[in-house]
Amino acid sequence: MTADVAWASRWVHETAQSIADHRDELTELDRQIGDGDHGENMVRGFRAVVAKLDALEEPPATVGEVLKLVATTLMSTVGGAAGPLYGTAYLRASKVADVTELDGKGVVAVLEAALEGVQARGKATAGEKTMVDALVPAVEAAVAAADSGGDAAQVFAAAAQAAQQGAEATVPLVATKGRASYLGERSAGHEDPGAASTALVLAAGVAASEAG
Amino acid sequence: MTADVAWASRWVHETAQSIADHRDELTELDRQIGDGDHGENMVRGFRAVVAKLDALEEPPATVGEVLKLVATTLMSTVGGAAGPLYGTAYLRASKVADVTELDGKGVVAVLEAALEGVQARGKATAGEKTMVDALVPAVEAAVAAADSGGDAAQVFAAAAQAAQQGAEATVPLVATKGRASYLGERSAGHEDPGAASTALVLAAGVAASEAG
Amino acid sequence: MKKLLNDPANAVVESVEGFVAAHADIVEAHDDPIFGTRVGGAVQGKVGLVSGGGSGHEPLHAGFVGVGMLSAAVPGAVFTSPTPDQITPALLAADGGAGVLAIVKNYTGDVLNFETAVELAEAEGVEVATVVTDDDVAVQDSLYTAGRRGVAGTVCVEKIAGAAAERGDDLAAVAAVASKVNANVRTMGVALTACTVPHVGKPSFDLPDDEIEIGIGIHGEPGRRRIPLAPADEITQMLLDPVADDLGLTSGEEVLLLVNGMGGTPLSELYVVYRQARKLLEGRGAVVVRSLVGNYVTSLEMQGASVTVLRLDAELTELWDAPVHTAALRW
Amino acid sequence: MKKLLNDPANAVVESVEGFVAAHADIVEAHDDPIFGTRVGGAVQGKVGLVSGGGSGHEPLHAGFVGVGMLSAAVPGAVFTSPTPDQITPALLAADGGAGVLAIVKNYTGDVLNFETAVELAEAEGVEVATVVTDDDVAVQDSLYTAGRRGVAGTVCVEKIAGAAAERGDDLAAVAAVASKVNANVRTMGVALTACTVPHVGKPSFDLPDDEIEIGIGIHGEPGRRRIPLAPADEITQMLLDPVADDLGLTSGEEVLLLVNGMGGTPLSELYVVYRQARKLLEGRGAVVVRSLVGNYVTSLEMQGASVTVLRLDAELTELWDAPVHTAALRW
Ligand SMILES: Nc1ncnc2c1ncn2[C@@H]1O[C@H](COP(=O)(O)OP(=O)(O)O)[C@@H](O)[C@H]1O
Ligand SMILES: Nc1ncnc2c1ncn2[C@@H]1O[C@H](COP(=O)(O)OP(=O)(O)O)[C@@H](O)[C@H]1O
Ligand SMILES: [Mg+2]
Ligand SMILES: [Mg+2]
Ligand SMILES: [Mg+2]
Ligand SMILES: [Mg+2]
Repeated sequence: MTADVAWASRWVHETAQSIADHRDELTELDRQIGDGDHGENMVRGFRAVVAKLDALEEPPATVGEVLKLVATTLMSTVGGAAGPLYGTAYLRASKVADVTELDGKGVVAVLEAALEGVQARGKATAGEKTMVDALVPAVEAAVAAADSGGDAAQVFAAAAQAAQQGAEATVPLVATKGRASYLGERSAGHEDPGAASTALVLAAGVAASEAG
Repeated sequence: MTADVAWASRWVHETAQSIADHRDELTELDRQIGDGDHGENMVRGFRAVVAKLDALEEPPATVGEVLKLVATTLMSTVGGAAGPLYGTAYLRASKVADVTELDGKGVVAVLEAALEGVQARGKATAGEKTMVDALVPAVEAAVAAADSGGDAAQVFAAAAQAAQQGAEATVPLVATKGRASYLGERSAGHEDPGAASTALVLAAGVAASEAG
Repeated sequence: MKKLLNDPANAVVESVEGFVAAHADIVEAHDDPIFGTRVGGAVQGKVGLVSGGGSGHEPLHAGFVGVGMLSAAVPGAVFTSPTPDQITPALLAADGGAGVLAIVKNYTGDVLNFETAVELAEAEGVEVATVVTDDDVAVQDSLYTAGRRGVAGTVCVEKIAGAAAERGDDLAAVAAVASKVNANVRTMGVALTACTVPHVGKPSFDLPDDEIEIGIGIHGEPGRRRIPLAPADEITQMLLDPVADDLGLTSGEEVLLLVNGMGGTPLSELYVVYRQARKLLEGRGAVVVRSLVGNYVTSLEMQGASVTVLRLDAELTELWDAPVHTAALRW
Repeated sequence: MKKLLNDPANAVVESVEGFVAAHADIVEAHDDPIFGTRVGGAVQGKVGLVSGGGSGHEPLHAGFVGVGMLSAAVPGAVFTSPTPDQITPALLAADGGAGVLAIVKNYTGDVLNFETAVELAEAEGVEVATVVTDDDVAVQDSLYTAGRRGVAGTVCVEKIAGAAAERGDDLAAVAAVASKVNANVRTMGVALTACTVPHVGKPSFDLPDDEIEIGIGIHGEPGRRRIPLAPADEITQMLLDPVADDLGLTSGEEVLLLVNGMGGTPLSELYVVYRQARKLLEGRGAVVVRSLVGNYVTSLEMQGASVTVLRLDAELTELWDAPVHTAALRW
């Protein structure tokens, strides 16, 4: 299958649901090495996104329009570090998704743009214990899946799985970006909340494909 | 035996020791129905009294001189309700003790003066859950003991025992004077800290006789 | 017990030392016996104001020493009234020849110790008037109690009487305005947590995680009753209603609304209480024309708040607005 | 969790409502998006100052809006930076034609959201300069971290830059003085207890009864290290020494000493810390010429304190002394 506008819209709904379901988990991760607001921030943001999406008079014409709505809504409702980072990720992604549906390569482009956006704003590289550590392996896996001819759903599924592994792999890392970096060595031993939420976001895209 | 100046001095030392030994107990009583400072207040006061007494160049000539030293020192070091009340009690007592030793009637006079002093300042009557509830039975018992020919030590012992019973009898009372009165009905079920310390003060006088 | 203290026995002295060092432009300390006076000493020809009481209520009282408010403050041990040998020299130091007003919160200990001190000061030839504050409506009837406690309303008495002294009122007039404020101010408080007196080392009462104490004083005493934790708006109503009822507020009256923190409650929560207290007052037709929100009369690190309403008239409002320059109140 | 709140989701809005009602003579609120500005709007021809950040640090920042300090403040959710759609209109509202200085505490979230907001405001034709405060010496090396955090020293930056704007400095000059303050101010903090974010409902970290966190930020984060509870004088030394060392204080230098409470610590304890911090500074030959003690940059109800030292010169002292009229700072 391909990832069309209806899929993008389902992706948003699935994300909102998954984030809400994992609110306390994300908050707890952030309480351990941050300031305990990541769950609430993301729930507030995606609740607003869903409200905006559902209130649209006309359905979005392109995947990019959906992603842009997510971008601007997250930017204006999330705050904190996650707001601008996710906002920029979706904004950059929206710019390479001015299509009615994404194929495998299209998914790769979207994920690459998202990663670039996060890195442009946050200046983090892999291994600094941030959401970048979920996105980098996601992009790599997506590229590999697309190269071997995967369709959008397959590419996305590969990315989501890699993101989940990437998030888990943040546990032993010592943070050098974001709020967890203030803890120095004490940040090791905990999963990064932003990487965890990134994995949830991508997993929601897979659920959206399966539901499609 | 009679209660002479040396006894009065021993009484002060015994009191200071006993109050220090019961500091936490008095504090705990005051924590229950007051503000938790009675133990500390009394310890501070009697520590100062002992220091002053021990620093005297010449030993006091009369029982009254000892009691007056206690009075002025408590007034200037205890604060709270207990400071002026005990201070006045000792001050009034000192005025009827301008002698080198007290007999049984002399002890009665001292206790009566102390009670009058507390009541003059604090306006409490028996049954209001204050130190008056230790002093009133103490005076009654002292009178009875003196009437039946008791010597100073016997009269004091009778008073001390009655004070102890009087203090214990404050447990069921609802306070209508002092800080405990703010609790209304909730003040019932706890012993009054001032009555408890009064019982200790009188018991220390008995110990002083026995040590004499 | 977790506190930023050294030996608890030195807590008051060390805190006063820090206070005086930080505010040397406003207050100077006298030690042995310990009390604080306005820098520059008594103002000749003006009535002096002296207050005092147990420590643990900071910024009360030393934080209110300065131009337009107190001339001197006398700190006792934590939650323990100071002694006459501290209070008397403070009364003498505050006298600029026009007499001194002693402002005493209504507690047996404070009243008795001030009584003696005033007698001694009068014996030295200083004219002293005393006003006893008793604004706490949680304590209803002096037949059954030591009478209402003086709590946060005391700040209003000190500010307004201080302004009257500053404008040159004589002792009788300053005492009269202090009494007028006291007659028109009412307070009620709530505790979410107890507080720990340093030398006691454990909380003043044991309160389960889901219960609060309504009708507390300012010495870590338990309140009149214990109730389940409730939303701020409901708690505020439990405080405001008895205050407004007891004041007999009628529609159109102008008031000052003071939401006072007990020491450990963040400012943001005090404003939530203020918001609802103001709404309730407005619902009764009262007009909130002056406000004060913050930690003014505290109980160490207790979490909780009190709501104070002062009925204003033109004179009281003018005196409230008069300049004040103290460590804790300044305009 | 025991707080004077209604629905945690409304905590910030209700608190701001109360704040604005209590200080209607100083601040007015804009809602949707929410921010606060000085009553009367931007002053024509003068540089505007805007700050903001997560809520939970009250009185920062709204308490510092007023003549001589901020023109506008932007509150985020608790411990969460506000969003550009709040910040941009605040920047626009603060512009009186002479440009706006944005004062941003150094946290990834605050920096990023302000960045976007500033871009948007500039696109509307407003000139904006940004100063990022980073006074927290607990965070040492930006190679290994997101860089030093902006903490209590931010108050010094806001006060002094506000005074520079008030006297008519142009945007470059106001930004330069803000940077100068930031370059000369250092802070370090300690937590005795954690704090509880309302929507989280449990403490930000678990701390045994006999341990404290040294080197905390202002968001309920744990500190750099956990140590056994110690006397105040020792704790104060652990805070003051790195601050003074990092500043490179030399003998004879004049400083401002700020002892800031984290929200739940009583004033009396802050003065105990002040006393020792001042002694230690004097031991190093520094001269404490200005002081501030109280709750200015808090972490909800956290018990603890931070020690801030600002190296002064004639200009900074004069600007510090200049009149200020805000809800939380006034002289
Ligand atoms: N510089 C950065 N680059 C990439 N991601 C970052 C950066 N800084 C923080 N993050 C991510 O943001 C997450 C925290 O988000 P959130 O808790 O919502 O914001 P805040 O830290 O402002 O409270 C971190 O777990 C991390 O994944
Ligand atoms: N009016 C009074 N008359 C007699 N005794 C009183 C009166 N008020 C208080 N007391 C006594 O004082 C005791 C409390 O003393 P203390 O705790 O030292 O002072 P405070 O109540 O000021 O903290 C009470 O337990 C009671 O016995
Ligand atoms: Mg966070
Ligand atoms: Mg007591
Ligand atoms: Mg007491
Ligand atoms: Mg945050």
